[in-house]
Amino acid sequence: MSWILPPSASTFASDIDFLYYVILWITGIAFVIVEVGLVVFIVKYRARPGRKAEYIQGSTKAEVIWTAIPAVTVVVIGLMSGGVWNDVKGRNSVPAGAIPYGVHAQQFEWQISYRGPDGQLGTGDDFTVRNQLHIPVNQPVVMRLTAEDVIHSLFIPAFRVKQDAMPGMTINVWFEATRVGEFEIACAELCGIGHTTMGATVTVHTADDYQRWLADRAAAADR
Amino acid sequence: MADPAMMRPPARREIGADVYNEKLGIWIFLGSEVMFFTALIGAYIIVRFGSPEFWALPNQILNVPVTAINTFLLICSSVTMVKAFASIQDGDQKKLQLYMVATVIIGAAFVGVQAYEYTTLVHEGFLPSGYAAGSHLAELAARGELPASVSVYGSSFYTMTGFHGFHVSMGVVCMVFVTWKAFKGKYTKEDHRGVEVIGLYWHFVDLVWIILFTIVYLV
Amino acid sequence: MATTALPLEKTTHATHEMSFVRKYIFSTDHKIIGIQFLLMSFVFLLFGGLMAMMMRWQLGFPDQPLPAGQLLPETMAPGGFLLPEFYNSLVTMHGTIMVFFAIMPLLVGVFGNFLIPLKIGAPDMAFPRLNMASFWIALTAGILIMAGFFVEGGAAGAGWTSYAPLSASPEWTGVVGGQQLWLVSLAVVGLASILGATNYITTVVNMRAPGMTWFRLPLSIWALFVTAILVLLAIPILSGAAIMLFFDQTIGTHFFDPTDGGQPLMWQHLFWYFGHPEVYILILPAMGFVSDIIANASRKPVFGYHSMVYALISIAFLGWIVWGHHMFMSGMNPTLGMAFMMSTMIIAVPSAIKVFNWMGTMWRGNIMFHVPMLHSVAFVSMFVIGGLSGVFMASPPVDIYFHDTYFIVAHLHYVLFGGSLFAIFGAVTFWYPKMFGKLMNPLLGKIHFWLTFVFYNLTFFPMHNLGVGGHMRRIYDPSQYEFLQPLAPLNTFITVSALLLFAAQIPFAVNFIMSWFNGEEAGENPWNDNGLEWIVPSPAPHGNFAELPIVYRGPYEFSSPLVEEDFLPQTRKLDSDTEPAAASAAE
Amino acid sequence: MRRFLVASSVFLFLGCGGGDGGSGGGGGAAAVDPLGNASITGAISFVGTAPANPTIDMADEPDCEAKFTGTPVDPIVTVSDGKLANVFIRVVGGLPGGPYPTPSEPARINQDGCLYSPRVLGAMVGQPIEITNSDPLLHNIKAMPTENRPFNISQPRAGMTTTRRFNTPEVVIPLECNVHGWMNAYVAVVDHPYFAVTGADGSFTIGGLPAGTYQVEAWHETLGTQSGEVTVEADGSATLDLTFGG
Repeated sequence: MSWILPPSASTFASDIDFLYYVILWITGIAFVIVEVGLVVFIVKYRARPGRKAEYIQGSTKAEVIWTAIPAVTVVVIGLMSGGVWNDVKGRNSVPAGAIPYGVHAQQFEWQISYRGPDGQLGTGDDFTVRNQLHIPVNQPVVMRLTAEDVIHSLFIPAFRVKQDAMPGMTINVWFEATRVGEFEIACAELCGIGHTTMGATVTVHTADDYQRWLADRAAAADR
Repeated sequence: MADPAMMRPPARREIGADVYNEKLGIWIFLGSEVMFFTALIGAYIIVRFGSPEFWALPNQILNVPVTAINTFLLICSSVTMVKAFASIQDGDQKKLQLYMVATVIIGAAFVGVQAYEYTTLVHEGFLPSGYAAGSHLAELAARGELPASVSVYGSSFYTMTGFHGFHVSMGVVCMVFVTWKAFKGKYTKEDHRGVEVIGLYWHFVDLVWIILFTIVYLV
Repeated sequence: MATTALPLEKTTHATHEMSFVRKYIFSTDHKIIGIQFLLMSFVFLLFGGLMAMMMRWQLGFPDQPLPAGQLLPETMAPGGFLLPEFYNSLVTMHGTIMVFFAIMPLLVGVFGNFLIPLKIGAPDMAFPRLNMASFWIALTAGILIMAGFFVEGGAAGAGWTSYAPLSASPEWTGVVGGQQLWLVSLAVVGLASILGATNYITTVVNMRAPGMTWFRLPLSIWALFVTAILVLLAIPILSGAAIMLFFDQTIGTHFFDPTDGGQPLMWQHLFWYFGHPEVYILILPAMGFVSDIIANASRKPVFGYHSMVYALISIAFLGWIVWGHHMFMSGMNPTLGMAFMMSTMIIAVPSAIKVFNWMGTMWRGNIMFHVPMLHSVAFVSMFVIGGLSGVFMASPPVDIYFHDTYFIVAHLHYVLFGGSLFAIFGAVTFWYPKMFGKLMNPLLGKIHFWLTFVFYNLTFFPMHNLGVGGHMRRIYDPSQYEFLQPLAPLNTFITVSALLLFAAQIPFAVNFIMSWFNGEEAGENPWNDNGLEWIVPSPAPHGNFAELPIVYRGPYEFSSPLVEEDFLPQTRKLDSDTEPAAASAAE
Repeated sequence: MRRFLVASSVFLFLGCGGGDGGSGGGGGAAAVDPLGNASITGAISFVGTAPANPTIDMADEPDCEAKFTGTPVDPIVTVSDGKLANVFIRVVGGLPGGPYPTPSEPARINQDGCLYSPRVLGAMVGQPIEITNSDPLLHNIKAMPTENRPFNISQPRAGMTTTRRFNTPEVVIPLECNVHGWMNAYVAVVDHPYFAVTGADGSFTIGGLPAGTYQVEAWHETLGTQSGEVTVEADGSATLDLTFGG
């Protein structure tokens, strides 16, 4: 029964988490005010014999106040959200120099393509690994997300990454991992019978380990 | 049936719309129809802008002159419908019958021409799924004289015109009923709600066709 | 009651010598049709609930066979273990059944039919036969959609949202006829809804009794009227989309097929362009009923009646420009996402106004806690949770994490169950006397309320926490993921609560049936309410009003200083009242 | 696809109830009465260099990987000592007219170690095809026929079996698992019992034939088809060797 988000491991995760906690506090306070108010009213104004309710039609002043407060609050939340949104998903948010990977979703696998020795994605020397994404730490990476058959959704909880893979579209998803380790990838959009099994792992390496892994894999692909 | 009050809003009620229930009802229902065709036309616009290479030029596959004549027919039927309504407003039963029959015939003719158009197009190889394999049009496409695929073009064309045709057919069926009642003398100068209601529907269907003809055949 | 006796207009209800079939089966009486919708919806509510129980069992006890699951055929649950394809069908059908065949007919079909003519002082709907057709068409659609379970490949399995291309080809789901039945059924039930909405709007506009001006309409009627407009304009969008998808499946069109020029994202736009107004279709009538009941129980006028009406209307307008917030992760242009975020934030405001106004209504009241009021207070407190949890998803960056997780499942159930269904229980209890002439048993009612309230919260509140843990929705087996394994005990807890919540509905069912036969006689006005429905006998007779009711005031004149009693019926003429113009209008 | 769509059209749903795609037809025929006692035997050879089979990365499925000693290989072209396995051989001409009784004994295919076993399965029209999952994880089985009704079903647990039938002859119907994209199998459905699949040694036997001259066709998933003609005496045996590759 935790309201704490699981540990994060990407650069923008803290911004998203901060926004979440801001909203959690605001809505939490609103929740307490309303529910406590309800309970107080229930107790205080419960029917008692011989008493008559006060004949009140309304109060413009009160209504203006409780229209304005929520309105201002949601607009503030909106403005805060807008900035983070633009940084994470905006059209020009992908950092220059991010390492590209091809992530091709299909029922019910993630086919992840890596650049070959020529340093270009989408050329003949690329190699593809099923359900395994290996990336270097502290280095922006960008997934060129595509789908083979139906809509899938690339969900990496620890990185606070989620993006639908839409057949017929290529969508760029960028992030920068901040911790070395293994993290899970899940499919978040119902994609058929095997939806539940459509998981994968992302392994975050140190820069050296990453180069070593890449060389091993490239060699294996050559064989 | 001949109660003159029937052409007015229900008596001793708060004034809402200053029309009788059936007329208000058909206006409301047509609001729903507008949204239905909005969905179809909206989908057409999205698909067409998304995949313009699937569209042939207006005259390449569709027979625009024949459909233009058909459009003219449908407009004529709106005119006869207006005439029918005007006749019964004057209490002229004979003219009402005459114009209702004319509207039914022209409406049915429209559906007939559309059926003929569909048959011809299918015969040439234009299907809701695109070209029929091995058809005349598929050969033209293979020679590069037509778009390589017209799949979504076919899909939009048949869905939009088909649903309009369905509406016209339903209208004709209802009008046959109204005409039958007209021959039995059920409509009077004082109460001719059925004629007015079917007329409103008919003009709506006509209007939709003019929009569809423009965007499907001419653009 | 000093009303001027006026003859009623001619109605078809003049004769009471109708056969049983004409009177109760193919009835054109709005009250009978309302009750027909009520019984139909309860059956579908049961179906939908059973589907939810099966899903919960799979999530809570994945290693144990479903009790009595052996009774299900091999294609659904061999050995009592649910198959993933059957689970997907359950996910899909639970959502669809609950939205289109339980909540929507309960709110709109039942109470729209039952309340509108009674509350506005009309003898029946404007088009009684259309009304009857609407019910039978809806029932046909319900049978069609359930038939999906009995055809090869099983029922539709692409989610209640049926995103293309998953839903567009049997190749992707293994579902063959079920998806097509689903689409046909939605188009058919859409027709029923459109006919119903046409009827409601015409009736409210044209059939109001003399003196029942727009701003004397009860909020329940305002809500139903606004809802009818939303139904009228939103449902045809779904019908159009469903027909296109049906053609994609059957005659080979390519609207949603990305490999041949189609646009899968278009389905989402069409679906949610319908779908967000639909969300308000599912809550606005509930807000209306609750407004009526809270005012009645607090013995006070509704606080800020006019702003309540304007809030309804503004929700109805804003509801059309927020659909994109369902699609933040869909690949839609992120700039568009910003626009949808702002409109979504704004639409929270009228909902907030309504909540505060309900509280204002209770403030300084003299609150009776009859069973309808218990449900209404629960509605307000649960709707608040559902509304506040919506703010998380409305913020696109936070939605990155919460999209398609159990957080959204919790959110939507707080609105649809905590909101709509509590209001429905309240409304059924409140208007039961007028439907059947008997009161529902208050003790059973309270038992049902408290059990439901407790287990409802134990079921759905922890789903927020599942969502915070990242638990995806619509997954068959969360144990596949390591990060979800710590949540397994919570899943089991939710399942147990859900089973108890299901069992807690038994007192309601017993109460509903027993009271029908043995309930206490209700009398005309058991709740001392002001509405027009309470001046006629219970159950309300054919044709409703023996004489034309004339309305002198709004519906919420409780504890008025003008009279001794704490209520003042809309038709009671005080010396200071003048006859409305329409009452004396020429024949 | 068209057949699929037409057959599944909503208006027909009443006519096609039942889970497993139709009746067994002649289900009572326990033992097939042979028309004769002649047989065709032979071996399928492969000449030249066999293309290398790809290895499978099963790192994600430890339960399957554990069933292999070395690196799992996708057995697309399996050649040992010049003999080719997984070739489907059937008589295509010269048979007396049917119909032939349908065996009630099922043809079996197993999912074991995230591979299909056998990779190529022959079955008669209407014969039950029993699909088993021996892995403790979810497989889905997607059949993609063109003449028969497709299906896409799942088996989430070890030991599950599902029985299906195909009612129209079709050589061949691909099966695949989408959870494990490498998993492919082929079911060949014919309307007579005169067919065989080569074993690891490339050999096959088609028995129970009456005397006659028969056209025989051999099919392999990547190498195409080869055909031959052979004459057998009553109660005799004839040899037919075919060669792929080169």
